[in-house]
Amino acid sequence: MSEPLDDLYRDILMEHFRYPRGRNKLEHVHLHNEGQNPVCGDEIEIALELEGEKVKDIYVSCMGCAISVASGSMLAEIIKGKSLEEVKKIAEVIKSMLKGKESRNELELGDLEALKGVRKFPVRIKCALLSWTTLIDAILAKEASKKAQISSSE
Amino acid sequence: MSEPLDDLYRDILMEHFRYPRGRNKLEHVHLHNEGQNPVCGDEIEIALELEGEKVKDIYVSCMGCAISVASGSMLAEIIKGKSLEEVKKIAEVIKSMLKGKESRNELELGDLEALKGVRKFPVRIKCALLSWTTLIDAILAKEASKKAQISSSE
Amino acid sequence: MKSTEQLAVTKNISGNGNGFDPEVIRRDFPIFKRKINGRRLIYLDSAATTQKPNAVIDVIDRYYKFQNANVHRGLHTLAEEATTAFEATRDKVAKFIGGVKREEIIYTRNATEAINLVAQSWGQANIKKGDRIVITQMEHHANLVPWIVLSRKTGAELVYIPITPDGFLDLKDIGKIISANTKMVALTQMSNVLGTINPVEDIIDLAHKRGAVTLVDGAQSVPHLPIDVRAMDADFLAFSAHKMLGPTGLGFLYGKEEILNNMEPVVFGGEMISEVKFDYADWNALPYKFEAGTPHIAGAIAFGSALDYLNALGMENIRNHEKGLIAYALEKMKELDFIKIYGPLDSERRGGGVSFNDKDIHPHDLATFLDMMGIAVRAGHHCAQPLTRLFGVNATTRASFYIYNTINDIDALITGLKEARRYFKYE
Amino acid sequence: MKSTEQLAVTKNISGNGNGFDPEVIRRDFPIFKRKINGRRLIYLDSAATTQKPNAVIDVIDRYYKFQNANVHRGLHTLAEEATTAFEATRDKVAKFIGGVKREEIIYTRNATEAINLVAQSWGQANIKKGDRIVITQMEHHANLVPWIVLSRKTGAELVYIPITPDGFLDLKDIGKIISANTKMVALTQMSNVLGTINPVEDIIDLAHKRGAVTLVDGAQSVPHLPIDVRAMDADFLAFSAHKMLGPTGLGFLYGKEEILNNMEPVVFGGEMISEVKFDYADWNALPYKFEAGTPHIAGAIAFGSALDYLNALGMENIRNHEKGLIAYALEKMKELDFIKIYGPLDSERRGGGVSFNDKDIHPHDLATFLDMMGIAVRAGHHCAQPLTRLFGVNATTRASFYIYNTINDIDALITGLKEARRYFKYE
Ligand SMILES: Cc1ncc(COP(=O)(O)O)c(C=O)c1O
Ligand SMILES: Cc1ncc(COP(=O)(O)O)c(C=O)c1O
Repeated sequence: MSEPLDDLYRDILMEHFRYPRGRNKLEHVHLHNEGQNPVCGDEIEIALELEGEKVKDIYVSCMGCAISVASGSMLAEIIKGKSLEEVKKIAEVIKSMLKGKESRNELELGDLEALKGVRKFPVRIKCALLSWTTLIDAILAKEASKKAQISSSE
Repeated sequence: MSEPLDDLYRDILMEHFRYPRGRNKLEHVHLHNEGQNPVCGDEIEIALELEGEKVKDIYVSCMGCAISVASGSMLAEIIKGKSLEEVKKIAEVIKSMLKGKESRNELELGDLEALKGVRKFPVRIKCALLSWTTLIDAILAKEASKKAQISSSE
Repeated sequence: MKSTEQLAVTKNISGNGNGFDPEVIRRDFPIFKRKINGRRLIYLDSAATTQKPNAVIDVIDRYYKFQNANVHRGLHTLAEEATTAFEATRDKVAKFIGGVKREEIIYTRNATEAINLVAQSWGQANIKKGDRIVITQMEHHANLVPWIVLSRKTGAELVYIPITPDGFLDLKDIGKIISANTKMVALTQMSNVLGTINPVEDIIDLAHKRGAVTLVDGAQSVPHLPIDVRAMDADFLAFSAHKMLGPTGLGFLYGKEEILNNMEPVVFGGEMISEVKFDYADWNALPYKFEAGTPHIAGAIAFGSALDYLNALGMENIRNHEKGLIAYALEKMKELDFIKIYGPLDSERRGGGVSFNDKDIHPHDLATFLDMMGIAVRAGHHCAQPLTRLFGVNATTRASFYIYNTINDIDALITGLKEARRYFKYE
Repeated sequence: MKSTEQLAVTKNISGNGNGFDPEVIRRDFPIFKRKINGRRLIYLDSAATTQKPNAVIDVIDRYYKFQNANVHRGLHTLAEEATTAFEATRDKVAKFIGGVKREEIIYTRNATEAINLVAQSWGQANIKKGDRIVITQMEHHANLVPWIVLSRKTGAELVYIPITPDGFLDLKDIGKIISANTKMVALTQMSNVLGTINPVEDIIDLAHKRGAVTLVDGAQSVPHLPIDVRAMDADFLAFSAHKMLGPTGLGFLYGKEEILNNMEPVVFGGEMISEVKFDYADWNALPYKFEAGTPHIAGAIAFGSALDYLNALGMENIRNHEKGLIAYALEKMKELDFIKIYGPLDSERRGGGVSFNDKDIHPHDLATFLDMMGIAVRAGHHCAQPLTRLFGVNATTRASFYIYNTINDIDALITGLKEARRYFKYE
């Protein structure tokens, strides 16, 4: 088929889609969120087990297309062992990458580079971002509730 | 000015506009109604004094354009002495005339023939009909209430 | 299906003796000159919105170029011409749906707004706690969410007519569902997901016996079937212009005069009033009571031309043409063992598009793949999320047809489905 | 006014050094090729709706011919192109009114619907018995009737800012009128009858001090003045596309994000939801929450082109051009002793159209007469019936201007007014 399509469905991406990482349930869940793509009804569930500020383990379950499933799988792979601050940074880089901005990329994106092909398919960007926005929303909510606790205990 | 305009503002019509008939208040009012043209806010008030089923006298007061004032004045002129049934018939004939239907005209329309020029100005038809619809509504309402009285006293 | 049968179907479609030839029709639609990703456009998304013929586009063009004016309140030539043309379409719509009164036709933005008008105006005034609203499990969000909200606001219960696994309404308990306390029965005449044509006459008949008022969502049926709303006896009928060759931004509510007369307007402003004082406002007569502000004049005038076009083709012919297409598409898809079809398999009892899924390829990926071949299909929940979930999925793929589609389009789709499996390495 | 002065005005208009030349602009508007009753068209009814340039008409044409698809829910190329173009106009609108967030721009049918959305959603939720709603005596029915209805429904009192005999808001009691219990202050930035430009910033400022929310009816101001809604600090701004070169069937509500986020939608259906179950529906994010069903896609895309056109001319230049026209028209009319002008005589403090009456000839008859000369003016209450009555009449005649009008048009009008008196034998 045509070139942009091959660029979208790169082998690495399809490999993640077929064998998604992070499908094992966690023992301890410290962060949990569910997400939806209202355009199509795709659904995702994400859970994190933390060790201090670091991601010890992650669970991602996505009912969706190849792009959203693969993106969720790549997420599971890359954030393991990272701090929540690092995770937020990676999410930012991926967002800019998908929106076509040249990222002054100091970060090692690994397989996530494969998402670049999505740029030529604007309607699919939401699919690629579903897992990331779901995760980031959860992190931000956690931070907000922590702040609220701190200020109320002051 | 152009021909259709002369046909609209015929001399007879302008004469009625300048010297409208039926401007004297009645002693006895047996039928009364007020009308409005929602497009422009023009207002009309009509009152009848009856003698049996016949129109003994009529009062017409119209705040409006030349067409509606003249039409009201012609109405005042023609219905004097006529029965309410005859009045309804004349109204029907005028409606068809204005809507461009050839009226198989057995009725003597007199000055009302001058309204024919309105046909070429569809937006002005409402002006020409304002007095007539206001009057007919009053007659129909009277008939309806009479019927209701009869059936309730049966 | 063998190639001889195939031929028969083709004949049935284009050779029905009424001069209905989609190949000729296509020439009236400039969009088919366009290439998509280097391929010829195969447009299978008419249930979302149809393409427009030159006859419609040209009217819009001419209107803005040489006639443009605001309607109703103007005395000058342009205003009068615009008003006459704008009102002429109302007459055509009244005739098109079976010969109703022009006062019974209300211009809205789309079918969605038409249904909302009823839920809001009629609903708020007539639905109370203890009442029942009945809809079906196959409603588009437009005929679902307004009733969820109304039932939440009023405390009335919302009860669904269920569907069978093969995509029909399950009518065995209908006598119980449409109970004595049912005040409104609202249902689609044709499902935008399953294609099912519902027996609206029977359901309306029962509803009326129980004293309920009825609304038919005609967004999918009015463009594709001959409609006689008087025979159907629906109290309300809603539909959109853009799904039947017309422009965007225009829809219709038909309502029985007596009911409309007793309803309060929901949008207030110019044109819908008869008199306004600083502390007082009185409403205009039908249909203007419900049409506040400057309407979509260009759209209405152009839609008159769309109706002329459909009338010239004949709605019976359109229905026959589409029945042939659907039958052919279902036959061809049934041969593909990796495709699951949702909805009735009998083309007599269905119209609209065909919803299906590849057992391995997600509808989004399939739609993207087909698009690269120039084939436009839709993937998602088609604004009928609860229905899609009933079938255990989040999304389906839908190919939907109209007057300009041909057997060739369906063949291209079938080829595309096969190639997708090769591309995604399932074959 | 002598002919030398006349020349100066002409210069002021077309020779402002910014290349603003109405004679050149006119060539972009095909309607001016049309003859009306054998005469060249002199269009003085832009306050009702403006004419459209080729740039706008061509975009509609192109859209329907080569791009047409439904937005948001489609994955195929046409759907994606349509969605991108549709959303691009939202960005342009956000920028045009002073650089607000795209989420704060909601597509509606017209200004009327935009105001009703606020009255219905925000109003029903926030206005109670004992509260006060403040509007002015110079409101269009669109910004009058919704508040009459809301006050009737809620029991809130509706209080009017009065006007002075020369057509300004009478602000001497404004501190009392906008009382501590005032919850909403809604007013027009420019009167469609009198042309008055109201000091909205000051009134908004006072309203905010009293804790009220403010709505500006920008139907007449946004097309004619440079607008910075952030500087103005209005909470809501409503306007219509068709009054500023755009298509019919499209309007806008700007609202501050925080307020919109706390408002419930009023129309329910597709696109405005994030999730629907049989007993549950949740709303989408801004702006989609308020945009149910298929929007006016073609209209929105074309309106982007209208904004480009206005931006290229420059809103400051447009204002200056119109100020010149109005000053000239007022001067010329003042010379006619049979003409009574309604509204301010200072062109610095007014825009829009000029309302007037011949002391003997009814506005309808005058409009019909002028139309025979090819001159399109409006006659009636201009959807501001209570205001018209304040001036002791049922109707006025209104000549309103836009970018394509020239001094010649006004001269033709003046000639027409004189000839009308001869025709109707008052001279
Ligand atoms: C001041 C004002 N507000 C509101 C409106 C209503 O605009 P629309 O009819 O486009 O909704 C108008 C236009 O007539 C107007 O002049
Ligand atoms: C069955 C049905 N009802 C209602 C609608 C809503 O139509 P619109 O978006 O034009 O309001 C649609 C279209 O998607 C539909 O298919």
